[in-house]
Amino acid sequence: MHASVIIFYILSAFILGAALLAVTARKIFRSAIFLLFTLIGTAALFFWMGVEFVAAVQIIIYVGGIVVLIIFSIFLTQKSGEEMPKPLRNRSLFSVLALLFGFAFTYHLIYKYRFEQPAPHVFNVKVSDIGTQMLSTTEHGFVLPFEVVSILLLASMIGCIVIAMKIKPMEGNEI
Amino acid sequence: MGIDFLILMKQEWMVIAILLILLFIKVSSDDWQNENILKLVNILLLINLITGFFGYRDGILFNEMFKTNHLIVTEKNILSLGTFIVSLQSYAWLRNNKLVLEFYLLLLSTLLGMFYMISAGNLLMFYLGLELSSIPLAALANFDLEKRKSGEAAFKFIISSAFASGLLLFGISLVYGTTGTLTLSALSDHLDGSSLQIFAFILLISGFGFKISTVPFHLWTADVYEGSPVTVTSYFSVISKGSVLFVFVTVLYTAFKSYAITWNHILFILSVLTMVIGNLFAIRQNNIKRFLAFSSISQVGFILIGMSGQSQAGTASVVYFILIYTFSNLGAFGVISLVSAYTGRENLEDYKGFYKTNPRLSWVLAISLFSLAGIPPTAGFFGKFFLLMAGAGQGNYLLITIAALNMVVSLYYYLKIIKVIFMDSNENPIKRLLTPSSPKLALIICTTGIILTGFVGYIYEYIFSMSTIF
Amino acid sequence: MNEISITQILFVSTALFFIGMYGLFTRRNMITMLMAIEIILNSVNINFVAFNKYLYPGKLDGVFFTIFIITIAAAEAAMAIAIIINLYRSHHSIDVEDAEEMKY
Amino acid sequence: MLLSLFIILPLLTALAVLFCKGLKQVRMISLMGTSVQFVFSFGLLYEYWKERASGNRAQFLFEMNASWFDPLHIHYHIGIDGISLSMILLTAFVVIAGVLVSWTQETLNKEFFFLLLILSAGAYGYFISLDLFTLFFFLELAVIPKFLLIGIWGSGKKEYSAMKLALMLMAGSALVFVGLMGLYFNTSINGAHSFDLVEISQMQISNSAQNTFFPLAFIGFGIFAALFPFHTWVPDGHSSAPTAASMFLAGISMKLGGYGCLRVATYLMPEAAHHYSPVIILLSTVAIIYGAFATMMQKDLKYINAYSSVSHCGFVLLGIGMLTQTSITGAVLQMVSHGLMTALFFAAIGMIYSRTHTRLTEQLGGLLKVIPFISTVFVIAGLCSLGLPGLSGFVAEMTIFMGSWQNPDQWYRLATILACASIVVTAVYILRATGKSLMGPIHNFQYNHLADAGWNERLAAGILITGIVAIGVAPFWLYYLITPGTEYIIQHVGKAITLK
Amino acid sequence: MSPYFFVMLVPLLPLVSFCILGLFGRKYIKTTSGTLGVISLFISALLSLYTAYRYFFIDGKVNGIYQHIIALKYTWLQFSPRVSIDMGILLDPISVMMIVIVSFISLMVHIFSLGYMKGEERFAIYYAFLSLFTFSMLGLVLSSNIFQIYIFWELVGISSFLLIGFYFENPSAVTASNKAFIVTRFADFGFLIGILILAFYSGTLDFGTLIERLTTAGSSQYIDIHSATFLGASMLTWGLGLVFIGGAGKSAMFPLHIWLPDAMEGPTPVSALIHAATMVVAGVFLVARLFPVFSIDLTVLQIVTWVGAFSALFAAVVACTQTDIKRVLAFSTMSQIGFMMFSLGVSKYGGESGLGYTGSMFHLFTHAFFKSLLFLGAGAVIHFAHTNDIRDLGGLRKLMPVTHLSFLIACLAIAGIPPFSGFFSKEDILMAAYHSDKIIYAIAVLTSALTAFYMFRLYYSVFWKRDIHLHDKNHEEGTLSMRLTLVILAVCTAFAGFVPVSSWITSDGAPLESHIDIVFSVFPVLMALTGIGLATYLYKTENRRPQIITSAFGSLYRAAYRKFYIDELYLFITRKIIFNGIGRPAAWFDKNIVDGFMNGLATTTAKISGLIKGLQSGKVQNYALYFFGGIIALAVLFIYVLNY
Repeated sequence: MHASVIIFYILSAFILGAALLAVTARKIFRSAIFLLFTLIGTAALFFWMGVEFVAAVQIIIYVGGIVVLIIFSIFLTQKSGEEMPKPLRNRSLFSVLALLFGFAFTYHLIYKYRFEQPAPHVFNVKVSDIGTQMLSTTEHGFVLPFEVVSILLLASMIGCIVIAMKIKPMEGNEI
Repeated sequence: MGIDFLILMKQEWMVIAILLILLFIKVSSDDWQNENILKLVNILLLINLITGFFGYRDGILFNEMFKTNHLIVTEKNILSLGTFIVSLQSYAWLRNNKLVLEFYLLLLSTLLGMFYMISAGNLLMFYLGLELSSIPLAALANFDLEKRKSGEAAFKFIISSAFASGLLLFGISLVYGTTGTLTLSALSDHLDGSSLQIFAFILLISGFGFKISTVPFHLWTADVYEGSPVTVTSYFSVISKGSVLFVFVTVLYTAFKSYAITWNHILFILSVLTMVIGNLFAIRQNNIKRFLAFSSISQVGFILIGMSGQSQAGTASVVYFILIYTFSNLGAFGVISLVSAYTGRENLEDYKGFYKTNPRLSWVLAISLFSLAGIPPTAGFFGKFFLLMAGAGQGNYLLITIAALNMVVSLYYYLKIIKVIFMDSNENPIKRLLTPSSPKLALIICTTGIILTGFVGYIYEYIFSMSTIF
Repeated sequence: MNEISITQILFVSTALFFIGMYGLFTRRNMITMLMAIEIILNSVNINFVAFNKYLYPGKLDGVFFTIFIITIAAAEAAMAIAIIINLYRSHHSIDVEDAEEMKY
Repeated sequence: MLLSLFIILPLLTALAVLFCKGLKQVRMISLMGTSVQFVFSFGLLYEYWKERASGNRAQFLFEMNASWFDPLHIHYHIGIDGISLSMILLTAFVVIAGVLVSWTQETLNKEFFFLLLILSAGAYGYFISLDLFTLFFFLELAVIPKFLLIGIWGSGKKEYSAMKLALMLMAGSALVFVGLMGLYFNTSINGAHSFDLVEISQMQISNSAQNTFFPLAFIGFGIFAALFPFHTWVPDGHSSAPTAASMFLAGISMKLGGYGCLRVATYLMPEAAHHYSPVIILLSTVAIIYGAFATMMQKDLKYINAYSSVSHCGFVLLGIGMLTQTSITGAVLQMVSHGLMTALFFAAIGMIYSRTHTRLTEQLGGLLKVIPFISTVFVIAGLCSLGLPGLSGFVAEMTIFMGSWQNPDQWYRLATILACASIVVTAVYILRATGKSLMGPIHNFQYNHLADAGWNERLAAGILITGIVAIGVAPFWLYYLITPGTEYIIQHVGKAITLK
Repeated sequence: MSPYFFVMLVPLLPLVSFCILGLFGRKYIKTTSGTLGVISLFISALLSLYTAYRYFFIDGKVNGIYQHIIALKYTWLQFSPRVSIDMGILLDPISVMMIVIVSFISLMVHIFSLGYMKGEERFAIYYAFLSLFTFSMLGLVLSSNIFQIYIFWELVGISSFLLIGFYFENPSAVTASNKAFIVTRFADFGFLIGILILAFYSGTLDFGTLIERLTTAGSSQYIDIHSATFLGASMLTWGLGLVFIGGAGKSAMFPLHIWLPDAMEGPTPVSALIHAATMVVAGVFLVARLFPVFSIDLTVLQIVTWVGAFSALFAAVVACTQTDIKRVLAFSTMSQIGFMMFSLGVSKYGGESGLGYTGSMFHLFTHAFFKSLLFLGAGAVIHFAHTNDIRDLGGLRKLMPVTHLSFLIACLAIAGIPPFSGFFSKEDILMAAYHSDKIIYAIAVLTSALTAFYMFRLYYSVFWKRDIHLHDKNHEEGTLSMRLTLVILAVCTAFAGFVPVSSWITSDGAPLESHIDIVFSVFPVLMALTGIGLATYLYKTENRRPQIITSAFGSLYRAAYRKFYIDELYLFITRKIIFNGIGRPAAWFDKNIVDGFMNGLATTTAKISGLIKGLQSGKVQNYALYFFGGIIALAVLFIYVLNY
């Protein structure tokens, strides 16, 4: 067994375990920390797959931005250490059933599907390539989405300011 | 290339320019009066609308990330028109609002998002456009900052929309995984009809279904419509919904053409559910906004029928209907937003005896509702007729029958409102409202539109001539 | 490295997806719901990267998609948190069960 | 253009009404508009005769065909034959009488006349349409004004009735719509579909398609024509409506259905018409008998007339279902006759109600003495209803009986006999109603001071009675008007059979 | 143009008078209305007489046979190329005779009413209605088309309805008029079906063609109508039987007679016109009109005979017990019409065996005079004494000499005492019956004895019985116009029997040798005299004999007095069976089942709407769950169930 295979399994187990804990932990702060672990695990998985840039972005935005934001908001709205209310029993039951079924179903479909592996091709993601393509207008250029996203960020920033101005005027600029 | 940028993306440029102007005003000074800002914005929107009618060209930009053609330009024009009307109507509400500029910044960025979404030739652009058009909407939904309902609506919207986009993304990822491309025009060549792909396709449809609120993906709609400010609700129900419908029809007709049988059946199920459930809920509503939410849900059921027509008439009837729907729904919302802005009353009972005090507004509301119900001589009749006719082209007579009977049910609740307005008496009716000039203009535009769009056969012919040949 | 097939990675992402969904369906705290959404988006990201890497390594569509998703997730989260905070201000609760004033 | 005036004029009048101030102006304008319309309809009659006399044997005269929604092959195609012309005359009569009867309509008068005129525009448009889309358009156009008229100016449980009427009629038009779709997509002219009545009639539509869409179209139109068991909007709707609306509703609106059954369902799907003819006959016979018996138990004058309308409109459908030329001619005659007669009836009831404020037969009595004119009008309407020779009802019913009897099948004969039997029951309820409400001693001493009809009411009644008597005494002119139209229909129906 | 074109004026003049009086009489003409009506009728009657003169004496006869002359024919309604309703005038012996009778009696009534109705508020309307009736009746008898006769038949019905209900403020008048109309309408329903049957098989509505086609053995129509059967009877039998029902209804034959006694609620002159002389004989006329066809179907003739005979006897029995002067006369009318009817029934077509036909028509002729005289006399009595009840009357012979004398002549005529007119006509009928069926003959003789009895019972009760001395000098015996009419009619009654009807009116148009068989007539006259004698014994003076006899008969008397409970039976059928048994359930069914179903649809929709409101729970997590569920459901459906 290859080392990378083992690493993959470990990473997978880590990600899934942390995610499970994140959605089940009774204390919100713990939950946030487990989310952090999940995100870091995912970043690691990206790293494992050879897309270091994405992994980096993942760490910066998710870990550095979103989770921090979430934690801030937890502090704002919650007394730490307090246990969260239990989920409603009926809903958990139905959710679990539906989701288990959904998972089995989806994975069954994926499993059945014969993905055609192309001839070995070097999958080499250079950061410089990404940078060029991001701002290129030619083929494989992503300047238009880039601009759209920038407008989106601007708009959401304005939105956040409008909504939450009175409480915390700073939270729009997390990026 | 350079001139192409300008001309092909003219509508986007216009919106961006307006955004920049507004941003500049925001940054530069605080001295602007609300009235003046509103005037300026309305003029700018009018310019935007007018420029839309010039310089039609078909073309593709950015490696098919952006594409445009006559139909798309027309669709954008419809959205611009709708936005213009919404903006005119918001006058009464925004007059004394401190955040006018922010409101327009958010509103126009969503409009921009929709433009990109409609022009998207690529699932990435589609997704980005979709998000751009929905995330600021959440902020808009929360614009009545003091109202609890508004916050609740915004929360429900953002969570539902995030959830929906999660599913949509999962679907897109599976599409990508099974076809290897995100470009819509290339997609149809790679479809293999495997179960996984159909699942992905269903996920994709659910994403669309969420935005256009088809049953069972509609549940957020009523709550969000009820909680949001009336102007935003009307924007939600007309512009936001309309834009996604435009994309939906293009995506189905071009990218997923080879799945025609599948989506035809899916649309069958969805449209029946949507009409029936929408109607059943609309019957029991008391809040007029909530009522219009369900009515707009059932309207979508009818639009889906037209979409299932798989013909040139299918596209044409959908676009045509959305144009009519814009006029009709905005006509209704125009009156409601006036009433809401001046009195804050939004319940059906409040409208008792409305005709006694405000006969003109009552007629506008009535005509709009008739148009929504598909009663001649309003344009709604023509719109619905052509939608169902397009649907019948596929021999789906069962569907048509169900739809036609649902129109009867829907007539019930429209007439219920008419009854309240015209026939019921009230000790404490809504007082006589003085309509400011800009909402009045909006209402005149809507009413004229409702009357003319149907009768003038040329409009339909025009849309038809541009529509995608299936 | 080649022993890990795409389906295995997809197993992880799918499982993550449904775990996220579970969180979304059951957590009563609005912020935790938001967290669940982040998990969902993450799983999609894994999908995209995996597909790109294993099946279509020629172009970087998947990778770019992932990057944009991450960005949008951030914007979405920010907006959601702003709304939640606003809601907290008026409701003094961020239990989702309390946000049901509008119904039927 | 000549025909389009029939749509344009009421619309212009309606618009003009909107700009009027005060009841006096409004009613003057309305009266002028409707009078012009009235005169025009006679002008049309004259032109029609001139055209026919000059040997023009075309099925439809004064045709006009303009493209409307070109991609869908929807045309604004109008034209008339004798059947439509008689319906137009009927409409002109009823509308002008309706305006006159509503002369003193105080509350919201502008809206009232406006809606009334819109209704008339709808009816005219419907009768001149030769394109199914236009036809359907006008059919639906005439629904909502009725809702408003009943709901706003009505009496009793008006909102319920208005809603019921609107919904049932819309359900009818929904079925019609599906039927039209079926017709449209089963025609093919160079690959294109058509809504054109003339074009469709030259088309051979497959039997299975006909058998599917005929019931839809027929029931749909049938709901308008009070087809049993879809007639329940009739009693409530008629009784709650204000006088002019009742007149319009029973006089014209129900004819829309009968006309549609004939012109669209039967004419365009002849084989299916044969196939379903027993069902139609069964239902219409039930409606005739059962409506008559149900009428017998009613105590409210408007309910009496409404239920009797169910019974009388059953004759229309019976005539159509029997599929002989005479019976179809009879059906058309019955439509005209019933339209005039029931309008007159409702006008009389309205006049009585406006004076006594009750319509219950028990509370009335002896009115013939205090308001002889109105009572006489009522009696004449009643006599027409029970089929007195010399009035239009007799001519129409006898033609239907005669035509129905030509069908030698035993069961058809039985249906005819049962339908004939209803004339006895009709006599019973009409005479009971007149006896109780108009004759006998005066129960309520306040009635001693009632004023008899004013000039407007006299004129309205006079116009309608003239129509009734003109048909009753000299039916041949109307008969010759109608016959060419029915000939075309019956030839078509006959041709379809031989082809099978 | 036919030389008889002017006959058109006979019915048209009353129509014109009706229109003028109906539209303007009430306001503008008022009391001169009567004069107007009389003038129009006078011209009409003169024209009728001229017609009769011309027809019978100048050009009606060709080759010794009276022809059917179509004076006018105008297509009124073309049902189909073959079948049409024509408005026409058919002149043949019976129609000529009828127009004379109708216009003459009507003229009499018009004149009589000048006095009788004087001061009546709705004087003009009254004359308008009278004119309308006269028009309808004249139209009826002149009809050349079976549908035309139906049209006028109905018009006659409605004008009789209007006249019976003339005193509409009186509830019993309203009920009576309704009853009359509805009962005859019911009969007309049969008539209509009969017409439909005959018209269908003969392919025409024209009388002449119809009779010709149906009586020509071997014609295709003849074969068709005989070969088509329903419930064991040929279609001819059905058609004629149904037509006869129509006739029976109008002619008040048992059991459709119930309207006739009640119809006496109308003004008395009206009763004289309608319920004595003209309208009630329409049924007889109808059978006579179609007699060639009737004569080939023995089944129907049997029915006609027995119905006529039974009605005659039944009515005579009832008449003996009635106390209302007009009711006695009403039942007597019914009885006399029964005579005419069975006389037709026993007749055959052509030659000597057609005596019944001639007798029937003859009796119709004479009956018109004496019965209208009786009614007008009764009217004069009522006008004078203000009561109809014979128990309150008596001794009027001195106060009303003219009335008394004319009434007596009429009574003798109806009793069949020679040489008054009734004797001659009854003689023919009895002869025909005797030659045909002895039982019928027996019934006829018995009835004629009863007739004599009850007529003289009436006569004595009104004019004798006791002596009354009215001190009030203002009481006069009616106006001049009333007395004048009584005198004219009395003269007619006395001498009408000498009119040679049998040579004019026969079943086949060829004259019949008239012969009075003295031997044969002795027995009936004796019977009649017995009846008169009995009446004289019982009623001439006030005594207790009638009560004794009444109590002796007991229940039979009561039953007869209550008209054998036929009215009650009808009431039971209408109230209990039709109203409660059909009408009420129909109305209930409509309200609760049919309408209930429609309303049920609405409430069900609303209920479902209420049931599923939980979907929209307001909880965003539920929404997400449903969302997800929807996707899974769609996916499973499309991937596993539908297998795309």
